[in-house]
Amino acid sequence: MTLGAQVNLDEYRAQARRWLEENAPDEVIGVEEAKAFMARLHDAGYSGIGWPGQWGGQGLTQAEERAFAEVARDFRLPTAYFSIGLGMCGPAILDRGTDEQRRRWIRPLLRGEEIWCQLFSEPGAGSDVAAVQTRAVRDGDGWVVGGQKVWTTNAQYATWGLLLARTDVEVPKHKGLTMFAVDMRHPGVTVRPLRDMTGRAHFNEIFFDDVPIPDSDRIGGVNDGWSVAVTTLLHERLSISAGVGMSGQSENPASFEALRKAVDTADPLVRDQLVELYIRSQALHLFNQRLAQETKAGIFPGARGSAAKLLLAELTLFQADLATSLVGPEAVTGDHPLGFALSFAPGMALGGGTNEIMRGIVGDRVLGLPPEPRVDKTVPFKDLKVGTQA
Amino acid sequence: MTLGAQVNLDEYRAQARRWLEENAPDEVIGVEEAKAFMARLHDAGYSGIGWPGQWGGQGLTQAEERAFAEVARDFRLPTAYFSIGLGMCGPAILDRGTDEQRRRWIRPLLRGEEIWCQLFSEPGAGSDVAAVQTRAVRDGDGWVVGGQKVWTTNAQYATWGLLLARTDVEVPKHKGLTMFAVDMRHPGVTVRPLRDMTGRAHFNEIFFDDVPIPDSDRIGGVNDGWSVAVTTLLHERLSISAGVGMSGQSENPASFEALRKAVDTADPLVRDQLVELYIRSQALHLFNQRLAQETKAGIFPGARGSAAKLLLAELTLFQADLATSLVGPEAVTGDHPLGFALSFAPGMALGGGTNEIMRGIVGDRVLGLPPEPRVDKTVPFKDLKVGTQA
Amino acid sequence: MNLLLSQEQRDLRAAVRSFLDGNSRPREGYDPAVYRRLGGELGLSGLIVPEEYGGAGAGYAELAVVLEETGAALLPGPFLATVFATIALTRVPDKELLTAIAEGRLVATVAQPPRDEDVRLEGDRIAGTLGRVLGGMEADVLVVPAASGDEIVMAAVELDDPGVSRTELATLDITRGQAGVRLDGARARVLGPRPREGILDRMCVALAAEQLGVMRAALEAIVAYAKVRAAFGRLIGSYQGVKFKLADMHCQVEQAESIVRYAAWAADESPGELPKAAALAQAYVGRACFEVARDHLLLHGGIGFTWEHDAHLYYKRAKADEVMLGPPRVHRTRLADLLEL
Amino acid sequence: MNLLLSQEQRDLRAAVRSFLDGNSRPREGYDPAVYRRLGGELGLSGLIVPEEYGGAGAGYAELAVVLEETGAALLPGPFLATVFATIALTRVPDKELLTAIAEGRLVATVAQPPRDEDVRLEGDRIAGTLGRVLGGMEADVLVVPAASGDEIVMAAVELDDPGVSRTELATLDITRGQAGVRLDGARARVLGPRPREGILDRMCVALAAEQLGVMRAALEAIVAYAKVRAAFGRLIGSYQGVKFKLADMHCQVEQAESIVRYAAWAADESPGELPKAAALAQAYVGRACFEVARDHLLLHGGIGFTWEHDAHLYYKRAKADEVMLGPPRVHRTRLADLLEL
Repeated sequence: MTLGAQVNLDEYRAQARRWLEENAPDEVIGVEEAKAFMARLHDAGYSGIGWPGQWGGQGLTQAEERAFAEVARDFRLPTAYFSIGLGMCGPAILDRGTDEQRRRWIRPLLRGEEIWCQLFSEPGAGSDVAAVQTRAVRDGDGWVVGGQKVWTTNAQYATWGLLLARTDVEVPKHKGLTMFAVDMRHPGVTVRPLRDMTGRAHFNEIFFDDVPIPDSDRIGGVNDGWSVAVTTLLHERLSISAGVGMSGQSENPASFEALRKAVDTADPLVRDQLVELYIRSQALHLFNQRLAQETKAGIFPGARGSAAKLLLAELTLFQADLATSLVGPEAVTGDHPLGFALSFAPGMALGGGTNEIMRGIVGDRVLGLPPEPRVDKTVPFKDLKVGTQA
Repeated sequence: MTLGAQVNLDEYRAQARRWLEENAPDEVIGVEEAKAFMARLHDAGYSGIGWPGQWGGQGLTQAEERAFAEVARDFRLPTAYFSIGLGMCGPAILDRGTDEQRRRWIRPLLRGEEIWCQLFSEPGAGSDVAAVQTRAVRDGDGWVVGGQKVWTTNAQYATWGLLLARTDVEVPKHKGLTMFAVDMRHPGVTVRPLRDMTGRAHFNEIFFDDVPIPDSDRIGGVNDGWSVAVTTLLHERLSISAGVGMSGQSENPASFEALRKAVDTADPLVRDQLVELYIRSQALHLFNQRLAQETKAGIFPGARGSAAKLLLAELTLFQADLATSLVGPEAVTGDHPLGFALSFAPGMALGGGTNEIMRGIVGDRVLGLPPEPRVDKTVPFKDLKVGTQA
Repeated sequence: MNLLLSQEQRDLRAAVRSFLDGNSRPREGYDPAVYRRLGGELGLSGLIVPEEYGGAGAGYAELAVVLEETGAALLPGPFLATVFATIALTRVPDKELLTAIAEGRLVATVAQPPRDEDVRLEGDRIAGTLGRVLGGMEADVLVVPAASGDEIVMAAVELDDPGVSRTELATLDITRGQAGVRLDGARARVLGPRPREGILDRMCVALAAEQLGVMRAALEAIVAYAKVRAAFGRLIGSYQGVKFKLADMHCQVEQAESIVRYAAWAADESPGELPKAAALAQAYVGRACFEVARDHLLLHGGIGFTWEHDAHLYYKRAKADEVMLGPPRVHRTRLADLLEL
Repeated sequence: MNLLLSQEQRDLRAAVRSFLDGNSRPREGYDPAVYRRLGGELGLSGLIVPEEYGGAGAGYAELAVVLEETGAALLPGPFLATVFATIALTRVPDKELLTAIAEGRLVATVAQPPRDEDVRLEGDRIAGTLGRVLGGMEADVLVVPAASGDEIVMAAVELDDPGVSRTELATLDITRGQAGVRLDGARARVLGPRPREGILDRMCVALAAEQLGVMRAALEAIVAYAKVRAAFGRLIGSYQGVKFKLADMHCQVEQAESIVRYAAWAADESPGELPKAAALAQAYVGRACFEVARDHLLLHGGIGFTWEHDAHLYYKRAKADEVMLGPPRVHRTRLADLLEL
């Protein structure tokens, strides 16, 4: 990067900060207000900063995109509603959609007019995403979909869903999948909140009952859906690992900083357990910092990001467990925030790839170890063991 | 058990104690003295107590065998030289040998006249014992052996070796093995001490260079060696798990009792680490006690003994690591006993089945989990990946 | 030392297990009808009540067998609370209360105030605040140590006394309620001076037995699932990543069972060993139970994170149990003291 | 904060790595010829010696790069001892000694007596006993704090002085010797008052860099073996039981590298952060290094238990390093103090 570019970037940052100071909401806002904010953000040139201008992006570079993201951390932007679209579906459409699809979907996505959700996971296809059983069957010029998806974020707000469906059961599982955009407002689509172990509904289940999809809403080739899914999941992993370093540890009641205020450090055993938590937190924090610096320097972390995700999942559970043990009986009664932290903690190890999946990725792709013998790559899907066996 | 039997057993115990008080050596003795002692032990009726009388045993029951073993714990019997013969080779010959073989080998074994060693492991076949590459080739009426064995205890004293050799490479690995007794004094047999990571030689390597074996020394059928090996290993596992409860923790400088005297417990962190060691030691000790009580009550522990072996291996390493960390720089200089303990500790996790093998046994046989897909059960041995690939 | 179950104890286990299978509905809360049958048909309410008070006079070995099963079934309601109160009452025997418990007529609980002087007794009136009382909403009677003049006595308070106010607490473990209890001049009956020792140790043993049941059942659940759930075309139990973890969990259960049997034996037969055995039981089993429950939840994958699946009930029970008698370090420190470290 | 290596640092790493490959023979002990080339061709002896004393004046970031490689290659002999002495000497600069080190003419070491008063200086004569001195048999000069009247000074002692007696110690880590050193009125030179702080922190950083190299090389060795060793007809690296453990070890190496880069950066650029970073480095990296070395040995199976295989050299070096600057709890306690817990 030249000195001139650096100066420009500093100026860009300063402008962004001024705009955000004037426009960013002071508090958490609802979905309609959030959509209106996204439109203003887009008008101001801060939505889709690095996305191609011809489809509605701002046509700038990753440098500006990152600069804005850094500044934006100091504000409460209502981006959660749009995160799936911005982080996964949009990039997948840019990569693999037709020009017509890009024209149709990217600008409304960037302006917050249309919210997207991602429809991959099923009750029988979690870690093993390619085992999806939701069927899309040819029907005249189009398709008809039936089946069930699960763990879907933002489905209650979504206009569109990026749907991975099985279109051929006679071929091995990776080879019979196709990707679609599905209209979430169709009456055959039922969105039901899924209560998780915290007692709250952070996700949804989706049921498809003969939902028609025109062939023009197919993304990528027929039976080429797996490669589109891989592209999409790559974007997901990137956005998770980019988020790892800044994930709101400061708001976690089980974090080192929160916990040191909550417990009596006069007890040397408590003190040493806090030291252990500090060590583990710092070890991961510095690893994330290093990955971020590498990314900034143009070194793509690749599968090493899975190591960071695995470590984050382990730390999240470790600290919630430790904190409740240190605080004792109080922590498990009266809606204590640590009780919630303990209930929520396993989510980090289960969402975005289990710890086992992460260890496999690190072993295979980072260390280059020989693969597990696979029985599922050659068998026709209809003959494969899938999901839970009766 | 009837009351009468109990009374007799108490009397048996008392007699055994009297005999041992008069005859057991006061100190560690050499191999020739040990052989002489075994002859006296046999004459007195205490060698091969539960073994059939017709082949040289005493023809009593497991009850007397156990009663004697309990009493014998208070004495220093020189049984280490004979442990492989008594614990593995002898039982295998009783189970699978011909009457002629039993007649030939059992009595000299029980009288200490002939020492046995076991020749299964090879550099390329440790965990995967069935992958042995040592060949036995038909030669007239007999066989000729070539190859290498490793990790052999007592080979330097042995007259006989129980040898697992490959007799057919055209069939899958388990199906081309045959068991033999090999004369360890033959000039084609070279016994070389194997220095382990402690710097001492607790084991040997054995090289076979065209060593002839008469067919009458074959134990079990041709190509039926694997089933003989399984029988033998079952006896090994039993003798390891029976020994687990009484393994000389009192002599281990890293044990809780030894360590509490060696470190300053005024430091609360040291104190808590000792508590951790106490907890783990007691947990395993009580598990071993429970297994022993079950065995005594006629409940065969089976594969659950592998859990005890795994836990012992982990505890052995844990405590050596903990002890050296607690004691600090002193522990790693000047031939400190904890330095030796740390060097010896991995042996428990590597001998008699690695931790991975033990976890597999517990998973498969105790929990009944589905097996790993096997690629090695159908391929002819000559086409199989074995040992270390160039 | 005896670490094995007798035939009678195995029969007891089978009876309790078979009854709870179908009658324990963890999400539906305390069901007095189920408790009546537990006390009546199975005679569990009076299990450790001495025979002179109408109980079965059984030992901790039998109690451990029962609590292992109630733990495994996540039996909801104040069963453990009444067991705790019974333990206290066997140390300051009270005919009225013990008889009522033995007959299954009385739900009781026990609580320890933060400091001994926090609950005070003047004449027959008691005052003080107890932040968390196990089964406090369901119990009829509370047994509590109270400062009376210079000494500490054990007192019994009827919880429907107008001088008592109770507040239901939210609990992480939804199968078992707790209450905040305020005593404001309620009528109390002195049972006797507080025993020097023995109550907490026996509560530790009882709790460890329940924890053993929780971890055993959690392991069984995930082992069963690993035999039917497929991923990448194979049953997940065939992957070493899953299998080896399950094997380690089995090792923890084996050790926990050995410790529980030992601690129960010590409570029955070797009181001198009891304090150390009890502290060991809480220090090992409490932690192991949570670890097994945690890993059993994680190995279930996404479905284990749902409210509808029972995995989180075990996970939360395990954590609530782990800290019930104080944070783990309390038991470790006690163990260090007893070992004279 | 900078956690990345510059191009120059990567070049340095490549040069050191390529030199050590073949020139580091861990079992053959100290080879002065190899050290001469390390000091000469590669200029490593004077790496952190300030330029005014003829050194390269490089920082801890560069030193860490070098020590990672000497650790990975298990370079035998007194390299780390001389680095430690150089660290001390940069805090009480001495032209004669620093110049000699920079020119590769001098092997030095440093030791801390159990208590400050255990080594006493009277005039130019020094007395006291040092139980364990790293590289004590090979070193020409010992730098040691000594009590002189009321103050503690840093003193330098030539180890061939007739007032010095040295005894070679058996060491668990056979690649690196230690000696017991008795000072019995040997001639000593005062370098200056003992600096208040800064020496031990920098030694912690240096040692952590070596530990990073040890664990990295251990992981590389077992990963390579897992790709060629077969059991049950498959390469062992394809089993999740092995693969998952290797993945966890990789995570430890990634975190250790991050901490070492941070601690080295703090030593160079942010002295205020150094004490905490140094204690963190020893607390995390020391433990992680041993765990990785231990698991790398175990995963080798039987061959890893043999004297001929190098696995035990890594295992023993890792343990010796873990306790070199005091048992692990010392660093944890220091961290707690610095965090004001």
